[in-house]
Amino acid sequence: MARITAGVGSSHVPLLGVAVDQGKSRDDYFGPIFAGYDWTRAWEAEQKPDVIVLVYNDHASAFDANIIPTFAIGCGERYKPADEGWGPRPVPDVEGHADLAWHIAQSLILDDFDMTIINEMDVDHGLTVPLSMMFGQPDRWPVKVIPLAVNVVTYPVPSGNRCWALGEAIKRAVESFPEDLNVQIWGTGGMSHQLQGPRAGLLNREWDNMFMDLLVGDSQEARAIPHIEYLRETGSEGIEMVMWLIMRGALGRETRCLHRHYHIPCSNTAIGHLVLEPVE
Amino acid sequence: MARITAGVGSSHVPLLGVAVDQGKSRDDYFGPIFAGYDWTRAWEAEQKPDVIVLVYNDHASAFDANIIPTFAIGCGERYKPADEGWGPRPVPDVEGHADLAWHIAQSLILDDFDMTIINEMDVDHGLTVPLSMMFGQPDRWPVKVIPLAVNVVTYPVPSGNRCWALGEAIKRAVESFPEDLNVQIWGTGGMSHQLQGPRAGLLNREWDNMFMDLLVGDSQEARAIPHIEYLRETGSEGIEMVMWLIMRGALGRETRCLHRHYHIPCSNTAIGHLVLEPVE
Amino acid sequence: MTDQNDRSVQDIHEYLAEFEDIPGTRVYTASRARKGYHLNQFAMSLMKPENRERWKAGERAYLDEWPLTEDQKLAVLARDYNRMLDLGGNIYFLSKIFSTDGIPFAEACSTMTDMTFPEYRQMMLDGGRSPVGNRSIKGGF
Amino acid sequence: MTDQNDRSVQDIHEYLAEFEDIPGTRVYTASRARKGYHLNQFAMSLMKPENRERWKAGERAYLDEWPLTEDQKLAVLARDYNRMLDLGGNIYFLSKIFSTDGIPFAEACSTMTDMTFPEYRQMMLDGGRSPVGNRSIKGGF
Ligand SMILES: [Fe+3]
Ligand SMILES: [Fe+3]
Repeated sequence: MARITAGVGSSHVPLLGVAVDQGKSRDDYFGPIFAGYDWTRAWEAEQKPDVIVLVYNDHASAFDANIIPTFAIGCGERYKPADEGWGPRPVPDVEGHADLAWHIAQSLILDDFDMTIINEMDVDHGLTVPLSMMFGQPDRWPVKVIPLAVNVVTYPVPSGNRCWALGEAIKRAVESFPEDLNVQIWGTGGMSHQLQGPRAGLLNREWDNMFMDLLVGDSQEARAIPHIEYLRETGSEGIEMVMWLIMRGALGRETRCLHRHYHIPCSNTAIGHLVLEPVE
Repeated sequence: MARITAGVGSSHVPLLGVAVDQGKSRDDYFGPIFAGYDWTRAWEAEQKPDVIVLVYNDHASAFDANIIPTFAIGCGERYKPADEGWGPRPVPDVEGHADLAWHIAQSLILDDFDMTIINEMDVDHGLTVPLSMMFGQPDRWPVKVIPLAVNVVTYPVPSGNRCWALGEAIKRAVESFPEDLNVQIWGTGGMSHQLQGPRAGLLNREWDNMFMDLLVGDSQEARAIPHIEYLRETGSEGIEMVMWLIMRGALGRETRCLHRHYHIPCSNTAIGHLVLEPVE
Repeated sequence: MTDQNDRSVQDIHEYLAEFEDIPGTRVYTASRARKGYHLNQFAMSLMKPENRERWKAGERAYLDEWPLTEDQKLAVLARDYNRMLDLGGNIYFLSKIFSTDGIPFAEACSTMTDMTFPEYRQMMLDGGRSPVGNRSIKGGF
Repeated sequence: MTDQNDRSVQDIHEYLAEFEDIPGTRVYTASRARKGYHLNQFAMSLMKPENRERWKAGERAYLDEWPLTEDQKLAVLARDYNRMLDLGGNIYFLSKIFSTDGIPFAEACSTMTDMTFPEYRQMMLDGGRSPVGNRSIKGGF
């Protein structure tokens, strides 16, 4: 039986990808950010997960303005890094796990989630930057990835409660997959940031940390946070944090915190990082 | 306030489009089929609906095998008839109602339906044939259309219960639109047919009529019919009838039957047609 | 609001297993969709007039541009629709092939049965194939 | 299973109205997405290297191939990002424009504020813009 053994939360700022790709990840600016991922890199090397359900959002890369899926799940064999305007990142292609992906997709639809299935797409920094943070610069990613793209750009994005419930359904789906697989779920994006308008640059250390607090233990409070609160407190792009709720929902009733890191700033953004395991 | 004033169920067999386009709709073969729509054509001319939420499925026309949205709602200004392999049908372009479509899309997402929004797409016989049946051959369709495309091709398709619930949510959404609009909802596809394999040609008059019976009055039984029952009883493509449940769900607690028609065969398919109004 | 009726989530394995019990029918499940992905994408390409021209000018050459298995290519060339279904084709995609051939849907359907087209057409005029005995392999009903 | 917590469906009008109360922020709602559709699609086109070349060779000519309003075109040519937001742009789409210009995200953001890029950068190093007083126009908190 496949099992979700851990959940990882992480920001996915494009500049972190640039830092890795240009070998700057230990300089004065980026050093303190990457230091907070050292624990996780060592832990991942030990854990050797087989598959990651990687919850992220597409930033106008695979999907243009024409089509806006609320929840899209990648069921393909492999995905190339997207060209976001300055050429694709020099990272390996991402290998999918089509068997598990289709299994999850089918189970979710039976479970009344109105998924969009995607076979071919390019994946942008939202997906590849967390891989770089957690695995460095290997020739080949040491894990297979199931991309789960969430619309957090055009409003309304899915509610926090819906995201949490999707996580719960993903847990059920994974646990009904017969093969023995060590599966992790990652929720990416956030934390506080606003990339637009006169209020650009807003950060909120206090709220971000309150949010991370809520994901540890057995509280269900975070699923009820309304969109307007993310927007007011954490900037227009802070809404990406709803994707962490999918990760949290997939960990079950209670979680334990294995590692936690917070740093301000990275470019326009507050960096948050959390490693959780389910408490059975 | 906008209101859903009626629901229409209808098969959407491509050959019916051919019959209209080639002027054969009153010959011996097609005459009895079209005669059953005469009442509805007169009634529609009187009703003058402003907008139709037209629930249908794309038959590998707008969506290829790459992307499979469970529920996609058209929020664009207009849609062209698709070229399904023999050139596009000679029918007018379909005008959208972007204001109401976006309002419904937004409301549904708030209401925990994981919609895919589409701006530009071609629409195939699933959408244009019912328009021809109900409105004949005008220079311009006398109504605006919101296409709602449901995946009924790749399994699992949405459950009957989920479809009915989507209808209920569409009703709430329409009723919260401030403009005075006469809105109809159409559920298309079916009835019994199987277009593949050695069992091709299966029809089931009894089951089809039982299904139409269930949509009249206040029964909620039809929402619990499992997919396997549609497949066994009505052929592999009979599953399209789940789209009628979206229409039924949008009519509220109880319905009254205004018109009903059933004919066997049209090509491979049983033709069913139902006009319902909500009983307040 | 989305759960007004009781609903117990069905296991996907049971759900899919039931589909194999329907006589003479291939339900288009994920495993078929995966197997037939390029076959269906090839068929879909025939929606464009310029592709139809190239296809008609040389079927084998056109097919060779697609990553199909040799079995799939032979089934397409032979217009063996049952075989195409077995190899992951879906009838709505495959319909672009027989539409390009100028063959009506009912005639294409008849080729998948044990009937000639006139026999099939007559069966439909007579009320279609009965569900009796055609619902379940195991149950025989 | 999808409704383990109480949930009362919020009216979409109230939901959207609240977004207008956030200072210095345009939430990318449907009405903005509709207004900015072609603007965003134009920006998206710059993901292809061949389009970037043509764009750099003649911005106005490239823009004229798109059904943008004159206002939208002028805002793009002036790199006036606040104006582009007002005209329906979304920052993730618009980022393809400043990426093509070789300008970092933070610098592009600074142009939408009342700060120079060095001032903006310093604000970020100092902990970013405080939410205090920046949460609500009406509430002033
Ligand atoms: Fe992001
Ligand atoms: Fe159909």
